[in-house]
Amino acid sequence: MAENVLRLEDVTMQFGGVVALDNFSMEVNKDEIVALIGPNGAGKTTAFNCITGVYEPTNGRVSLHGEVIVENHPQGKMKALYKGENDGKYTNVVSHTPDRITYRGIARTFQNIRLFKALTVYENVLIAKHMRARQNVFSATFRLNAKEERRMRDEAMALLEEQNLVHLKDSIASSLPYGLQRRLEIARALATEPSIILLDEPAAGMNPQETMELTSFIRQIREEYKLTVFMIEHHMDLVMKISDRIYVLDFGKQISHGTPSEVQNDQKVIDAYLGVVEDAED
Amino acid sequence: MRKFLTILFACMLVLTLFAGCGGNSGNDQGAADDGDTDLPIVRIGVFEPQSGDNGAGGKQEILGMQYANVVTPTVDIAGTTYEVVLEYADNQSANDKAPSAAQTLISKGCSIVLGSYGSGVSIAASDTFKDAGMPVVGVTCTNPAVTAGNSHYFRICFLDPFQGTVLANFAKDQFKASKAYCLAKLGDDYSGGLCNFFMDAFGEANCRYEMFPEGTNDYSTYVANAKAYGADVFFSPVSTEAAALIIDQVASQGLDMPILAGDTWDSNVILNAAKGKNVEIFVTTFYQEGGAPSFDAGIKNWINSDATAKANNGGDDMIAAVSAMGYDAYYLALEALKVAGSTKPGDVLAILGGVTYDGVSGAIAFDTVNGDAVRSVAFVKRCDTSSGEWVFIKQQGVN
Amino acid sequence: MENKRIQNLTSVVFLLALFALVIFLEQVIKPTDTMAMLLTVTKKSAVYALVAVSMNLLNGFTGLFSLGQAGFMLMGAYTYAIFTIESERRDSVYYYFDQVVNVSLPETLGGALGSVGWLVGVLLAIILGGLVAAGVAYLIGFPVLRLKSDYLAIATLGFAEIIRAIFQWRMLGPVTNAANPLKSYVRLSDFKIGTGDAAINISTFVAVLLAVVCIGIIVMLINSSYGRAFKAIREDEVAAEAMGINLYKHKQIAFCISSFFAGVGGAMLAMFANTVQANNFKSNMTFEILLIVVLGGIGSVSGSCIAAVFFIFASEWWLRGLDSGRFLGIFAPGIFRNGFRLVIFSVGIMLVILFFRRGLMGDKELPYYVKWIKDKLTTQKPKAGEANG
Amino acid sequence: MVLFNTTLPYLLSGISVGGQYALIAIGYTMVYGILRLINFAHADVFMVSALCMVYAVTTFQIPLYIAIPLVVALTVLLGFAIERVAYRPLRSAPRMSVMVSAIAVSYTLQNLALYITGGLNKNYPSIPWLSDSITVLEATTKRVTVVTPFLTIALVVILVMFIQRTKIGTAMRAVAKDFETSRLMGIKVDSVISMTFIIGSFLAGIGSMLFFTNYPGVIPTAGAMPGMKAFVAAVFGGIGSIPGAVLGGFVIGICESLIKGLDTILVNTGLLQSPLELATFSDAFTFVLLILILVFKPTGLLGEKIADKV
Repeated sequence: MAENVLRLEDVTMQFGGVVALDNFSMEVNKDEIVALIGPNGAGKTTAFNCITGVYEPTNGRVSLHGEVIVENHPQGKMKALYKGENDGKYTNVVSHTPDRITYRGIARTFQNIRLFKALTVYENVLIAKHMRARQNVFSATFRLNAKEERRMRDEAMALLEEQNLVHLKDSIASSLPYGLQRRLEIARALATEPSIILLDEPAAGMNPQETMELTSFIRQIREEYKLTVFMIEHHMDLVMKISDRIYVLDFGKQISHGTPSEVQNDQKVIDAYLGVVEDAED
Repeated sequence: MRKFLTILFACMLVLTLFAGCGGNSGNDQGAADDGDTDLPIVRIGVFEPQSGDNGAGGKQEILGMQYANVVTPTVDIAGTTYEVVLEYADNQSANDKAPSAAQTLISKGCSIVLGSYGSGVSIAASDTFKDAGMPVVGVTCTNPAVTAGNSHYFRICFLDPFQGTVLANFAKDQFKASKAYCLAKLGDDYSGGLCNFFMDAFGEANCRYEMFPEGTNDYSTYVANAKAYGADVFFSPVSTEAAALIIDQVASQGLDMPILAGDTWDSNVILNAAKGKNVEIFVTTFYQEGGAPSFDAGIKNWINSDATAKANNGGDDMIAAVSAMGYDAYYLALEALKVAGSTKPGDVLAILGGVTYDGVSGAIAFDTVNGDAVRSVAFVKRCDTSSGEWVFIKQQGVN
Repeated sequence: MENKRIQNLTSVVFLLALFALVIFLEQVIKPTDTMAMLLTVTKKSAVYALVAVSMNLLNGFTGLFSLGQAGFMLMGAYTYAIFTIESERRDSVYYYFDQVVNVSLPETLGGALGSVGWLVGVLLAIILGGLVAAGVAYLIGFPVLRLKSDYLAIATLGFAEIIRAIFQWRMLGPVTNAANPLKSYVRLSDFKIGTGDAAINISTFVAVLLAVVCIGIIVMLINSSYGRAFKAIREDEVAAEAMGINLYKHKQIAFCISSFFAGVGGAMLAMFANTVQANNFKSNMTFEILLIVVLGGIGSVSGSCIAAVFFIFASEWWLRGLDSGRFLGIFAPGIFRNGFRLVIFSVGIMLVILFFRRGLMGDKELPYYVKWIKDKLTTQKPKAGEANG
Repeated sequence: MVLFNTTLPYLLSGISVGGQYALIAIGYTMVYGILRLINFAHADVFMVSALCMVYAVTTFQIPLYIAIPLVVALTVLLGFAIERVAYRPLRSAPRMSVMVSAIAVSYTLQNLALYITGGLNKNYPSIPWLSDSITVLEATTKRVTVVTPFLTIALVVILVMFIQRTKIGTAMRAVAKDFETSRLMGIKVDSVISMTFIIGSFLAGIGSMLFFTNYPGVIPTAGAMPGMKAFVAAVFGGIGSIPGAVLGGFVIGICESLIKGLDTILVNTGLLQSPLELATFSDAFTFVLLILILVFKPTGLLGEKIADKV
């Protein structure tokens, strides 16, 4: 059994009376590429947000390398409103701001690319290095630890080189073509030195050629950076090609799980995607 | 485009710098480029607020100087007849703007400076004048701190401790008052200081002191406080803007006690506000209208003939005490120039302490300690609300 | 890397030239000269430049819309003044109260160490002013920094008003002298080398030097890793957080540092204005500074400095003629009467904002434009070169 | 009973002041609701309106029954013009630029008023009936003090009905909810915004009349403080919500008035030996309230929650 990197247990996210993610459990093992798929509004990004600390789940637990990073149970007003299961199973409250979770080794990208638009490509990557720099405001301002600053710059440069972005180093991020912006966002996430990377629809808006490149790119970062990859994706070609395992969500609930071929042949998945019941739009 | 404009701005910066020094340096020669005659020029600086909290009062003070300048536009200094030019610098009633306003006057080559209306700006600008060796005559800045501990700042008005005591005595003598309600403006050293001195003389235990913040419109709560305290007099030596509102609200709430105030209230703004209302207002002041009939008639004539002057006086020809003070200050400055026999600020400063002048507000002489005016009485006036005029009540001293 | 070194070297040379010019002018110009105005407005510009840059650090670089500047300046000014008032004149300053603070840092240290001690005392008082402002900012930060954009703006504006009211409270009179002015403390004009008539006046130089040093520190901060983190927060808070930047901590740092320098600016303003009175630190002061920041360009340090110089020079010097009847040789007392200067000035600002909406410099710095002019120069007519003087 | 008797005059004066704030606050809340802009110039529109009245009646000798509608019309025109000149060109500019533009407009109006009036206090003409003194509950006051709260509430009811029932009102609500989508739906966003400014300025015109009848001194900065408080009232009540603005206005007015009288109340009821001069904090307390509400209920008392989407 491979080492377990990320584990979700009974994670439920409820906004008022709406259950966006319902009792979702899953795990991602070391060096795996795991995909999370499902129709629009199925709760995929909500799951990401629960993991990365953007949302505090209503109930459930998230652990990283066996250590609990998020845990919650219905409290206050939610107690009466709670519609999910496993109420009472979790009693601790553990929560971290997104930056703490990034610090622990979860990096992410966003569905609708969130670069630091007005800054240069180089600065974008350099900013991600800030978190692990061993300096305080005072020493940083007065350059008391020039070695540290140089190390950050060198590492950022190295990363740009690896991602073939060096020639664009001084370009403004928002001026890059779409595909390169995606790549920069991933490079930036890598700069936080994560153990697992969460990619939110990395292929969205890409043409087949770019998607092809992305496929090899994702494989490549897994190899080169010894990373575990967990991604949300709509492009079935891509998903089926590179995923080791796939989780399928619909209306916040997990409806299927398994290897690409297992999922592909699951009737529930086919129903959900073909919209036999009804279309879920957000 | 932006870049182009940036360069344009940079050019302007450089150009204006040179234009500024080139243009003004011509004035230094004393060439009569801005006078009406070919006479050499002597400049008197007018350091007064023309905007901000004390803008209205400052303008009325300037009126006196302008009128005096109209009456006596020249002065003989050491055998030469000079044309007198008033140079203005608006200190905006703000302490942080005062030093540069003061520097403007110094740079314009003034021989002596008059002002200001309020004490705060005078204190703030004092050191700028001091560094340049410029003699300054305070007109209505009544705070002791203006002249204390320096040798270049003089003044022709009485001081807050004097005025506060006078008012306290008046309250006790006239109304047999045992309790007083004092209302000052927060952050205003004039009203705050005067209230303090009033309370010192009246007995702090028998006073309720409150302050309203700037921009207050509703004074009804303060009136209610005064009533609830059971005060016999309502002491509120605040600026005229606030005064107008206070009078209105006192009248509509039916406050049964006289209102006392200091020299700032000796203004037509108060008369206009109080006219036809059921209020009793008493003020102490430097000058009694009717005390110098020819001055009264002359300045009224001038104000009526000059639209700008009339506007600055609030639209009518009622003479404010500060205008009379401005008038006297101007003549005092001329007297000093004559005695000095020179237009150099340093020469004027050397003799200023000994200069005396018999003005419309009384005889003016400086004491030797701080250069404050020697004044022993103040005039007390009452507002006649039916005719909208001041009525002289008595002269009141400290004893 | 080489480029950077040249740039740094140019800046240093430029600054040294500036200092030399200031010292030179200060010796040449006598207080009664026409050009003495230049020194006065230069001093005030130095103060405003520093305060504007400190506001830009927050509004322009961190994206926190704060309007508390006047309040922090007030605290700096008061702290500085209280700790430098000459002990023998304390009684005349605290006329109505029994003062509780009886320490004059420059005097105490000056007594022990001579003029060096005096200087250290003054510096300590200035830094103390900054620290008090930063300390209060730290406390205010807890509730306020969680607010977004406009709400943050009005909350900080509100705090500045609250601070002003507290300093004017008569119950605190023994410390703050309530609403009455503080004076008789160490002022800019006390900075002289030598005594008597032979003394060399260095007051303008001191003001400029202080401002340059402080702005220099802010620039170093902006160019450091923390500065980049601030910019990240400005660009996208969610993404910044995902990059491991603790929003609250970094906002707090920016807020405190900005307030520190606002406090130092306040102390300098006190040194310039000779008196300190809470009444002068109204929201209008904050708005003036905000206008400077926007005119100069949000996110441009050199823009703020240049705009501050323009703002102060124009409002306090060049346009004065508009108030007193004569401007650029035109004599029209009917129109050019008092108040006209402010009208023209505000209309001018209005026009700049409408037609020049990213400000003078956008978010670029001076070297960018110098380079741009150089490029133009090599390719086009050489005339534009004069603009650089 | 002592408490009630001493407190009553302050409550009454608070309600009156609150009514004035409420009328100005509506202008702020409507503009903010739609443009997300703190219209700093609103308070100065209020002041200019009062100045127009002064000049119309005293300088031009226009009879009151013509002057009143004329001044209201001028006020509306001014509000409309400000939006056209200073805000519309900046619609796509960053928020801070627009806000600074608003500050600059405010600055310009104040300086213009200073230039024209010379900074002197202008006495507001007294409007018969409204200016008369009357006695309520043994307290003497002007009739306008009593009329204001009722008039405010009446105007607000009409306004709310206008927004709920009419087509343009519906358009306003739509624009406030989602600017871009409304545009796509074919709503003429610009004219809706103009309409907002017209209504806001109209209310400012009426408010100015009531306010300055009560406090008849007009100076160039006369609008600044009431404007600031009215804005705080708008935020307090929940920005964008008209009933909220009114509620906020009354709360701020009453609190302010009570703080001013707090010393007297406390001393008279024996809770305090000597006064603490708490009146110093009457303005500051307004901001304390503001900060408290922003921290504990950032959307204000009656405001709607706006979610942040990641």
